[in-house]
Amino acid sequence: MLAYLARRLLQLVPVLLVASFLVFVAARLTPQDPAVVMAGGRQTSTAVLEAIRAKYHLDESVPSQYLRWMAGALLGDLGESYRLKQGVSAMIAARLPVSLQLIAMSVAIALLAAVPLGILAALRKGSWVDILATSLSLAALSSPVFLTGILGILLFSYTLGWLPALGSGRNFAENLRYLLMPSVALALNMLALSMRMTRSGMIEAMRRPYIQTAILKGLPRRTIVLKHALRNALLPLVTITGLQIGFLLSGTVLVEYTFGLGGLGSLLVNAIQTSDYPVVQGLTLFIVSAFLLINLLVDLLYGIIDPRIRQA
Amino acid sequence: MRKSGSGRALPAAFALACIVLVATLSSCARAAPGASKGGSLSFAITGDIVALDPAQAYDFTTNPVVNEITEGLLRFSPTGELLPNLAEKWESPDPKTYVYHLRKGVKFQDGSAMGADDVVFSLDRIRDPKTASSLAWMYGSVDRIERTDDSTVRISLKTPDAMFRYALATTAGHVISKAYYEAHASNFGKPEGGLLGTGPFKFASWKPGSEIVVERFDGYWDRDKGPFLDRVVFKIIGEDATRVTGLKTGEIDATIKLPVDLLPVVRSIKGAQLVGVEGLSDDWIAFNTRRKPLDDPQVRKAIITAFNVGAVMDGIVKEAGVAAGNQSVGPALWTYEKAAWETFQNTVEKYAYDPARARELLAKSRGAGGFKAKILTDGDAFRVNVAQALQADLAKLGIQLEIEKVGEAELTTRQFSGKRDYDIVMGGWGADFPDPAANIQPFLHSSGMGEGGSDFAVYSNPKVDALIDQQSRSSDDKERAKLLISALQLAAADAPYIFVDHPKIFYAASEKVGGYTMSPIWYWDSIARGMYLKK
Amino acid sequence: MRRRPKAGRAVLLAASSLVALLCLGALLAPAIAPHPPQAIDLRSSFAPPSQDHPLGADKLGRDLLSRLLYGSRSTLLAALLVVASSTLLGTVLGLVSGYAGGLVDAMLSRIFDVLLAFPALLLALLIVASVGRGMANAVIALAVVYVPTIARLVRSLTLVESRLAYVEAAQALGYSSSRIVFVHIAPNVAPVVLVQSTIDFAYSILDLAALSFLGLGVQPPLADWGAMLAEGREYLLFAPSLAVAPGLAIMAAVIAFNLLGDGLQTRFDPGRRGA
Amino acid sequence: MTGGNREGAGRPAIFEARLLEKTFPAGPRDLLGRSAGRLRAVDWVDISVLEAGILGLVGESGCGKSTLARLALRLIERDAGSLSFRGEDIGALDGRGLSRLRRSMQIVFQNPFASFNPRFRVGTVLREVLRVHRLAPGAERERTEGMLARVGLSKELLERYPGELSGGQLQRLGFARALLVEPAFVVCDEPVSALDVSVQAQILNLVAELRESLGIAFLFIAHDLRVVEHISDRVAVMYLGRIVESAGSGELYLSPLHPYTRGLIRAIPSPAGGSSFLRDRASLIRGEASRLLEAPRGCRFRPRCPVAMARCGQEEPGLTGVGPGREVACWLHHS
Amino acid sequence: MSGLLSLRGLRVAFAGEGGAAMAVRGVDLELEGGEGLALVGESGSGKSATAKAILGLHDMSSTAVTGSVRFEGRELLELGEAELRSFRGRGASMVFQDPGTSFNPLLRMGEQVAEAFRSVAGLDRKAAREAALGLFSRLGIRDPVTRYAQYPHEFSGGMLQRMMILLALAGRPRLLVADEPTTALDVTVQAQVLLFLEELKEELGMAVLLVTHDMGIVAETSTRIAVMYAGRIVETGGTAEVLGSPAHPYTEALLEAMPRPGSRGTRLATILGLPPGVYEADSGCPFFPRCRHALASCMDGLPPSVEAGPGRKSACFRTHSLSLRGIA
Repeated sequence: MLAYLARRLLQLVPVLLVASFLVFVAARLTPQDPAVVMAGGRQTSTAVLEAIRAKYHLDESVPSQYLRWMAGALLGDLGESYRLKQGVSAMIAARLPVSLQLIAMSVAIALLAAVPLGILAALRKGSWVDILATSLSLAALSSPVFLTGILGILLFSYTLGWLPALGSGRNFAENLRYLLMPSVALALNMLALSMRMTRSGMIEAMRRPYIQTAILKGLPRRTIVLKHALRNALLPLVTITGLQIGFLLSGTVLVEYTFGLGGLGSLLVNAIQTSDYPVVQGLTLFIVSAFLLINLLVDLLYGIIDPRIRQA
Repeated sequence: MRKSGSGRALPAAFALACIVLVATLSSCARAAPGASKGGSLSFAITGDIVALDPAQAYDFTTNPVVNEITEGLLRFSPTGELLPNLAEKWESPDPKTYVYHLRKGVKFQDGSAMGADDVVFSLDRIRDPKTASSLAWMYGSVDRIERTDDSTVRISLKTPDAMFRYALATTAGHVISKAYYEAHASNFGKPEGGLLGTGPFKFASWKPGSEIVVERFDGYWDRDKGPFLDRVVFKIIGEDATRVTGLKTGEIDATIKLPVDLLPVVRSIKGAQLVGVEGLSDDWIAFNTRRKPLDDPQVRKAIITAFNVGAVMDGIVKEAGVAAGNQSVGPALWTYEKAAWETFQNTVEKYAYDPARARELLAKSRGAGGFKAKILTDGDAFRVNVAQALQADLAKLGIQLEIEKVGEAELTTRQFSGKRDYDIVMGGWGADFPDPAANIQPFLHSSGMGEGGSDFAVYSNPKVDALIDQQSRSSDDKERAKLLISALQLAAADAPYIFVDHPKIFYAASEKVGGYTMSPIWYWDSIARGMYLKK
Repeated sequence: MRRRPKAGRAVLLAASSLVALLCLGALLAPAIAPHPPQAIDLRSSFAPPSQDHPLGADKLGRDLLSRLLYGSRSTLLAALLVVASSTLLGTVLGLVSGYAGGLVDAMLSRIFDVLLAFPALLLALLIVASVGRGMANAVIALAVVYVPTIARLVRSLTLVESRLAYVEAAQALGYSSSRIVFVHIAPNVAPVVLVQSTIDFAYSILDLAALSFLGLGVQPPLADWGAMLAEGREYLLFAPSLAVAPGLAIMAAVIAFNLLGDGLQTRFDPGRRGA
Repeated sequence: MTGGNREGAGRPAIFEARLLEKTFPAGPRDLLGRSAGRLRAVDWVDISVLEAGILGLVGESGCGKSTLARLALRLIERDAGSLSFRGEDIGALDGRGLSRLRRSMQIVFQNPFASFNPRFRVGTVLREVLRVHRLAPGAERERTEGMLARVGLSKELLERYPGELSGGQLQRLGFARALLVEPAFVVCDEPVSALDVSVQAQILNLVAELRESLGIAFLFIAHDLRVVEHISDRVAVMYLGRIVESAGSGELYLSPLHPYTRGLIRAIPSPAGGSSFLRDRASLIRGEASRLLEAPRGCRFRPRCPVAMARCGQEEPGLTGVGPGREVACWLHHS
Repeated sequence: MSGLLSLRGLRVAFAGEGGAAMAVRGVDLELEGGEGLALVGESGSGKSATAKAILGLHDMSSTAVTGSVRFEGRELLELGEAELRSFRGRGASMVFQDPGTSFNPLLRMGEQVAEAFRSVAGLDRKAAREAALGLFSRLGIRDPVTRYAQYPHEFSGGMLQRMMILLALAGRPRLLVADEPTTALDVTVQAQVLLFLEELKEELGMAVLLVTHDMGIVAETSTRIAVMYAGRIVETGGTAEVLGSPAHPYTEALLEAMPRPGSRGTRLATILGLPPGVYEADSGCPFFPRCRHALASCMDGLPPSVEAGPGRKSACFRTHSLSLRGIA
């Protein structure tokens, strides 16, 4: 297991290196001149522009800038934001909690709703419960995050005044209320997909011979469903969860923007819109690393659930 | 100053008149009945601040925050006159020398006393290219800043500069504690390092992307004027609808910069107050006068004449601005020689909407028979809408106008890059100082053609350049007005720009907020100093 | 007892009709739209629904219904371009990678690994930010983003097919590799690819809308639904239909294609019917 | 056709494999993802098939029979050893040579349902063979119809899709497709194991008939000794990658030498009730074969062998001739 | 005659694409306590569906099971879920074809075995563990404690099938239904498993209904045989008698198609054509189109099952007029 983990981690290195290079080059392809953007726009003198370029090493060649950046990145220093003049690492650290809590709540909402619903729909295949759950999941799967977000604000905050429209709370408990609407908006897609996955996995699992063995043992239906079928049904769900978290990471971009949350997503949008390369680069590298690690964790989790994989 | 519709830079605007729209209640007097000391107020800003640093405070989100913490040597009156602040008085013995006498007993928020060393350090720091301050240009003509004694600072200029006097009332004139800066050299202005000044509120916390909190400074020197609130929380909310919703639900007590179409919504919120002030900004469209066929003034005039600005005012701008009459200097900026400016405004050729004349003009121009061109803009809804209106009008003339919508940063880069890679560009601009020249020199002087310059039309007319240079060296406002008007008259014949309107800026608050009157120059000054919450 | 298959056919029928309706709307837009989509009429700014403007008008007084109809053209066309190009490229790369194996497979797989290390929308965002905004670039970006997913899928299907006896038989009969890959294997992975690309169609509508929402999509005065939604969002509190109508249109289109994907899946993969 | 001695003494070999070896990576992987172990699927195998002869190859699942079939056709490449067809070294053939070889050697697979591209009509599949090899230009239709008749199928099937046919029909089609290029040697990889007994009989009859009328040689692989015995001239028994015994078909069945062969025969349930293992429990082979990652020390059958000796744990016995046309790899029979 | 199990007119139909797929079309079968009966047929003949119907294992949402299944006089088709649960494992139990999929791949083997003891035999957790470990030992598994914590894929197929058999017998059922229990196994392992089953049968005295397609296995294990064709039983009788002199043409054809010692070099008899499809309605004798003894009159309705000798029945119109070949 340890060797497996080490091997998987080792495999990430070239992927991350190439990805970091792509990100770096992509950021440099943009038509914006960071020095001009930083100067804020006004009869800026060439001297000031030159000073800005020197300060941020923009006058060096791209490869040397890349090496400088990577060297820093390895030590945890992702450079300094052009626009906000802060260390990118510190900015990420400061905004991470919001995004983490948002994603965690979304995952929790999605899975807590999806799994029971999926089981129910599978066990009552063809019933009105199934049809309703399947139809709702289709609608949820097809609703853009940003639409649900603004409709939520319009309905629950502006019209009904039930939920806060924006921002985050001062502590975890308060955040539960503040982040409810954003996380639901964010969770819908994952919920729908997970529900479908659970449902089809459950239907598939219930057809397996070992379920007949379990029936033969005279086990109560509850045990058959929860102990024997569910675990097998969850395997495909686990597989897509890594991918789903990728969707969530993308989704935070839209949700945080809509709900005025100071997380990584809104940071990224702002950075892209203002050509703040160091933030775009650093944050993308961070998200990619996080995404790869999450996928690795998901794979490990898969191994924990499925002994066949663990020992292969 | 570059003005952006979506929230980054300031529309610098100065008004003699402040048009006040009051939805329900607006309290101008301080310490009104029912006022109470203390409380926490949440104020929505549209984006995160750049830094807790006056050297970087040059936009609508950073300034309101920084202005609570640090202050300038001078401040502007609501009508644009210079008033004493940290400097008790000042004089200019000759056009190249300014002497400032500092107020005594002013303390920084850590209790240390403010002195001339702090002032010299603060101003020099902004001037230093290494600081890369967006405001450094304000000190472009400064030669030396020196301490004469512990309470006197003397500034010498290389050449006379008619507009230098205003700089010290802006964030470029804000004073920070030298000792504090040196103790926090590595993280000054960042969330960990913070900022220390003499202002009514002291920095408490900054959760990047979410909120910045400032708390009352009890040792504030001007104790009568404030501060009254315990705490101000600046919440960062990019989405306009979210902000207005917050105002309705009570999560937001006050905010600025509301889009025109949401104004009726704000008015419909029970107990909300809404104030709009006429800024001295311009929404402008610049022709690249080096690009064919736009290099022909006849073509430009044809376009202006074909453009139904009146319809744009009625349908798009609505109450959020006043018609510019195709001039960059609006009445609010006639801070001297008002009569002369008024006469000029009434007589100058404006190329008013006249489709028939437009067709004639075009037929006689190098663009006869129509052509294709591109207009560059960012995603700001107002600009996109205006561009589409222009597009529709020009289509009738046989000119195919393509809209190139780019990101805000790209628009900035291309506006200010030396390459001038556009046919027509649309943007916003606001004067930094209460002086007509602030909206003339940047647009028309050929020195702005290069990198970092703001001559968006790539307009070069030696006569215009000479007139502008001449007024800059003069300290006689009457003469300056004459020179500037002459320059504008010459330029009007070349029609390098369309000036659409002078936009307004709106402040909205819940009814319980009192103690603030929005002035046209609000962004160089503290908002929360006098604010209180009614019981 | 015959409920499931019938339900499957009903799903397919419903989905196809919905898709057909959408395409019809897009094709016939010039004939059925009450106004030209870009006709500005500032007097009708925010006009409520009326005889003249069945769904009302936007800020510039343009007819919402007409813009929706025309918007479906750019929305569907862009999604079609994304899906067509990514599917074509992804399928070819996946087939080659899966059948050739060895170094070719290893190299292509590593490239896919890198691209898949980015959350999809994030990569698209990054690409558009670097090559510039606009519909063409958004389409290219999303196509790039979708290629590795399809290629991976096709690769794994190809691996499965390659081990089937009919492929071995073709090898034993001395058929060329390209014949085996493109004549024999390709048609057998096609149904799964078709299902996937239908679902990708739904996703690309959403992703294009997201890019447009962030202002990176089509250029005015053209509007796809995403751009209309982004524009309408500013007027949400007093003219919600300007945002909600394109939003619902997006949803309807996405539902239609998702449903079509489900229906096709059931049809091509009877073993998993009902699942 | 008589059941007499058709072991074909004097007939030349059409196909020979010598010291054939194939391993696959298996077992735990190291940091770089390389597998430490190698599964020895085919381990120094010698076989030869005589002209117009049928060599039966029998063995339990995982013993390497199918790998051997694919090695013979060069559908996968061997690690070591030599292959020859009518004396020509086919191990070294290039693409062109291989293409020529594939008109002489063909294969029929185990699963008839996977043997045909489900997207193509039967006629298309068959005509494609002719077209690719430029056989019978212009007369493709006649040729395919003729071939269908030969394998006992109606020409109406040409317009059908494989999915519409039964397993037996498909397996006949498999033969038809293989025979279109007029091969001299056909490898049958468990062609009847997926079929019901009534259909199995049809295929066995077909193979016998094809050998008889066309003189085609077969390598007939199966796990069912009764089937192999019925169809083959000679039988080779494979155990964990190695041939452990080979002999004339009847001879092997009557007097098996290797303990594995003996156990295999004893384990066959007999409908005639003759040699019931239930009455002779002692002769049963115990345990199950487990895949070999490393070359074993001693005989690979030793763990299950009822008569293992000390020597069996030390050295692995090689295949040794013990009589005319008989070879066995067991220390019991080494003199 | 106090039969253990009695099937009467059993029909099983699945919801299929073309409507109801009739897998079992009226099966009558008797089984005595302690008896070994083999149910033989080719794929698709309905033998497995019949076996599953006895244990009530069909998915009732997509399957219709009608007729009568009486076990010790109780009608099983009328049992409720709870009653069925207590019947399974104690009254009758079942072993499936593929031991590799009969166990839950994600649960430890020991736990799965112990679970059966807890549920069927009513043991507590500790006793169930002991019982499971005992079962491991009985199977000759070395180091049972370690193996207890292993997963199904770490066991060989033969071992799994033997475990499955023991597990099925945990509640001492009177009937064990074994559905092709050795088809997925190698022939040497098959012999071991069949032997194991035989020993248990002797030890416990239960009846075994063995479903298989292999006449050899039938001969080795069962005293009685029932031959199925197209959803019906066409012939029943003592194994030796039926194999020695079949009464139904289908049985005869089946036997003649088998390669056997001495058949080398001869043509095997074949059965031409295909059995009727599951959607096809009955018209005449279902074996009629493939039967080499068929007469035109065989098309007149379904042949009834008639006495064909002592303890023998055959569903052929010509039962008494034919003399068929068997294998000695």
